[in-house]
Amino acid sequence: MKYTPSELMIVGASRALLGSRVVFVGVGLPNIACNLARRSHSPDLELVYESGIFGAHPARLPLSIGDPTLVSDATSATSMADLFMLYLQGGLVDTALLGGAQIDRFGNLNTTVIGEYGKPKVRLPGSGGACEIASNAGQVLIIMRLKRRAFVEELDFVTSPGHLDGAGGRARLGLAGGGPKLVITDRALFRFDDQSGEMTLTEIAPGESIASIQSEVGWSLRIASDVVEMKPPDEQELQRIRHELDPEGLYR
Amino acid sequence: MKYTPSELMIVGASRALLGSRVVFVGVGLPNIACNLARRSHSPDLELVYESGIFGAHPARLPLSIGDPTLVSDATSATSMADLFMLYLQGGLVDTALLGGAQIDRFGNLNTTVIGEYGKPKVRLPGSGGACEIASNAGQVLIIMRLKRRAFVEELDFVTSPGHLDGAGGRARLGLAGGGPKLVITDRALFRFDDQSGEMTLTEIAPGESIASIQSEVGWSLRIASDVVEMKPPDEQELQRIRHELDPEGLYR
Amino acid sequence: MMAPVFDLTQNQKMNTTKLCSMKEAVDRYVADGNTVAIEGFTAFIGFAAAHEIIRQKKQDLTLCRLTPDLVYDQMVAAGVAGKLIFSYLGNPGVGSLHCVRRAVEKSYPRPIAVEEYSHFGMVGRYLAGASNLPFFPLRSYAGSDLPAANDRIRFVESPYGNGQIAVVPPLKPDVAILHAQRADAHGNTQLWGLLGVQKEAAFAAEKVIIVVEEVVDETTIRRDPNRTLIPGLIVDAVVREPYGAHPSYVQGYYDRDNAFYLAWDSVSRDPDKTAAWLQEWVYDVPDRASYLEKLGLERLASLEPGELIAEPVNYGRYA
Amino acid sequence: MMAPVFDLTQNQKMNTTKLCSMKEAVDRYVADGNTVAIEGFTAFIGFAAAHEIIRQKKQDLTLCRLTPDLVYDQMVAAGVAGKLIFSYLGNPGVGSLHCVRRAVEKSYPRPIAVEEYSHFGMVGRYLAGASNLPFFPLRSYAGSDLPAANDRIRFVESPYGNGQIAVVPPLKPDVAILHAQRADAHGNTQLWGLLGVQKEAAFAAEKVIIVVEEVVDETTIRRDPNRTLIPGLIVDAVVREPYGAHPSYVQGYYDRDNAFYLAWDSVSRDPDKTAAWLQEWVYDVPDRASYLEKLGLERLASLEPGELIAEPVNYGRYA
Repeated sequence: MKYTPSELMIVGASRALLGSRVVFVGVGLPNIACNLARRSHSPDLELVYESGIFGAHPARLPLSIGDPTLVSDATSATSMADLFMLYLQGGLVDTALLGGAQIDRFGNLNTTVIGEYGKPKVRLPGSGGACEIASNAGQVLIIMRLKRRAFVEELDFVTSPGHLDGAGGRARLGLAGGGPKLVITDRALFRFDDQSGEMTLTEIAPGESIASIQSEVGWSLRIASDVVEMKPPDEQELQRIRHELDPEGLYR
Repeated sequence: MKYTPSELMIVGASRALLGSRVVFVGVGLPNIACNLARRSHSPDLELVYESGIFGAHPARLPLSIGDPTLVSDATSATSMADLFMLYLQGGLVDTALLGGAQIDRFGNLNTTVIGEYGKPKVRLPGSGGACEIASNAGQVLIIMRLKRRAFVEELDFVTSPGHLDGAGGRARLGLAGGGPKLVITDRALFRFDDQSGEMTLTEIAPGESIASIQSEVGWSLRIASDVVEMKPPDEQELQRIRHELDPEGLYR
Repeated sequence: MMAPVFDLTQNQKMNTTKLCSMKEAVDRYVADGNTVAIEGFTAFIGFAAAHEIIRQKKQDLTLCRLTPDLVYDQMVAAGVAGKLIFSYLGNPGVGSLHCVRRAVEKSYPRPIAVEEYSHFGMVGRYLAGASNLPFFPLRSYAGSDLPAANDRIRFVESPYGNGQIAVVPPLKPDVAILHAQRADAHGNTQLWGLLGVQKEAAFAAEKVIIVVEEVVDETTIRRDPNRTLIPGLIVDAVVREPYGAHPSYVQGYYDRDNAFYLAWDSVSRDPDKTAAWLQEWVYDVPDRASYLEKLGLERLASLEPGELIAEPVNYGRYA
Repeated sequence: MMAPVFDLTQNQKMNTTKLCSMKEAVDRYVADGNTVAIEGFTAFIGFAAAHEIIRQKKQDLTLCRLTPDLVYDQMVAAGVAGKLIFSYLGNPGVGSLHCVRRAVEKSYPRPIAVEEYSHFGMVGRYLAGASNLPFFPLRSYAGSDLPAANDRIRFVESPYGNGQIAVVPPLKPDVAILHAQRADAHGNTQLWGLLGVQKEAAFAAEKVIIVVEEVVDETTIRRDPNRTLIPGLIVDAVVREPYGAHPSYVQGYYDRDNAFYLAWDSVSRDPDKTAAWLQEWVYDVPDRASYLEKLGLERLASLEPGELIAEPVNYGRYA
């Protein structure tokens, strides 16, 4: 069955959620990925939204992280203070999904600005909850399209800490969470090496080569000894995305 | 009409609440005083209880500060965190009523221990909310029976700050509230002198003399130039106490 | 549950209380140069108040919000703001806030200063402001460039030998404007759904304007005291303004008008279209009732949710 | 609203979940030497759990509570506690806690250590524990002797040049035992009335035992998500124990048994009478159902409040 690059990312993220209990969800692709995981391998996965929701059971595809369908039928709806203090900072979120406009080899993310901070070429949205999510979640899964202008040697601005300057960087600053674990893109999948904290190419999409991936990355890429092919979406996953989760095709 | 020493104190405290908008209430005499004030000169007085109640409308005399009658029909019931942070520390409580086992000339209060802290002769209840109430309320009205063992030269333990070592002491430590304003007893009433921060005898109960009051106070008392007689409870006040607020006579 | 849309008589009957029109509330409590917080996270966003502020041509406001959203995009486009204090500058689920970007990137229609935190940092600022703390501590910012971009984000050493922690300073807006489902005439306010920072912003602000779908009796409020998040004690004005949060939403009353959020993207990309929109939907309508009339009953009806009544609870009578 | 008193079949039907008996919950989750928080400010006090802990003869517990109240007076008299962490040591509205005083003043039946704060300090300790903060700041203690008596109360200089502020360290009990009106079998818990520090203590603790008047379906919980203060996510055991908070109270279910609080004063003044009371009402009854049977239906009926149902709210269906 044919699939789009977005569907490959959604399915990759959904599968990476196997074993997670509580996931901090963003809008868009991450939202579809989390709901797909709930409907396939992880029915007990609890969805947390920074808008103050724990245990969402949305009756429709939420169009924002504050959609009213996330409130109705949720297990709990709290103030944002409680959400950030008790749930996130309290260490109850084991997995978070994040994205960004720029990422570096250690999984640090920029969602603030392209160009100089005081004289921006492009003003991006900023942190939102990303900085504290990246600091406190048990692990972070990053979802981004692979593009040379996004995978850069040096970020214009570090919004959210990944592995900082490499393995051990987070421990030195006392960050509570484990940091980035995976980068899921439309053309390849990367894991972070435990020794160096560096992004490592481990899977490539059908039709890609190590060279085609390297050409979209702004630094000399660390490559696993056993790069394998990304497993494409199966039919059931595609059916669920197309017929249940995003019937209007907003995110494909 | 005859009245008891407790009734004199209740009425004294009630009258002192004239002009207050939000009062932090303790159990017992303070509670009756506040409810008396609401039923006489201050119908809009808002009663705050450290148990998390703002705007109590008790249908019966509450037997504790956590009585369920304080919840039902209240304007708001919050967590204790919100009560202490937003209401008290936030500066919304203009008047608080406190008592103690010992008081000194500057209105510092001991509710912790008689004797040494590590080897107590009498172990008292401790602070409860008193330390932060004394620190943050706009003004503090102290209600205590006049007894030599309570009005002491030096406290065994400072639980709650009054004017500390005299006027200016609170400002030096950055305390937000104004500190003690009045001490209402069953035999006399004291105000705190603005210049020295010292307790000053200003009113005595019918039948008392300056000497009879001094004999119950453990230091050489500051005395106002115009000591007057405490105005006794009027008939309406006594009726309200006896028939509405404390029909069983628990606090008389 | 739904109150009639265009009936404002309830306000007029109770004008010895804090009840007033939006025009009066903004005129009395929002001054040029003020720091203003119109809060509400996706829900409860006070568009009616924002439009009235634009109509009254307030100047040099410092606008605080976690998510400036379309409400501040419109205010920035109208030139009422001199500064933004925020944590996420986007059209949620859609893309950029083009008017804010024009102001930041190109100083159009006027330059705008920015003071930027993360969401948790903004929450902490309101909490510190609301509770008279000199700072609020949070586990964030270590390893981020945000403290370098904003020197009000600092660090303190724990006196228990367990490391450093980031802190943010109190935020105490001059005025907070907060939408909710219901309040009584004294301003005792109940809301449900996404609580956001409504309570914290209210307690942090010097003046509070409450905007509600329904004004109810005090007895209604007092039948569920745990639901009263904002006491009348801190409220200056109560404005009954049904649909006052459109195109955002009010839980149980109306849905988010997602079509509006999508449409704003193309309107706001073009300064001329933006100006025309402001003319047509803000300057040329005297108040929210007229805005709703222009919007049409059909559009409003399309936003009506089904009914889902909360499970009852018994507080008990203790007499 | 009131569930039948002696019917425990509901527990037995749902034992594939977190539901268990009090005996099982205490046996599994309370170990000798643990730091235990049985919270509830005047309301929701977990006497049933305390009595089971006494029956199981746990040792050397560190007991945390703002107000040790009769519940810890009884536990101290029974000799299960080695330390108290608290802020107000009284029989509310009556007088002293005589058993605690005997332990503190005369080391009877065994010496007891005390670690003492104010209410706000205890609240701050739970808040720091619940939110993984190294400390919690509060405006208190300046000018008091409490910091001299307890060196865990410290001061931090604000990095904004606005003075010093007191701080308290996190409190993270090994076990919190919290009573509420209702929960589902997963432990999603709703309470109303005096919220106290129930939520904060639950989030601060490693293990959480929830004790409820009624076990309800998950759908009941999800019809009012704002009322869910404790999520099942942090709950280890759910015990259905009607009247489990007697002689304290549960809002809407039963009143405080003030006669008991008054009577305890004379019982607790005398060590022999105290021992006899513990024998009769704790050791000699196997569980709470037997305690209630012994107490009698008439006594329980006298505590029943009138009905006061909260004003309904509509969350709306958004499908």
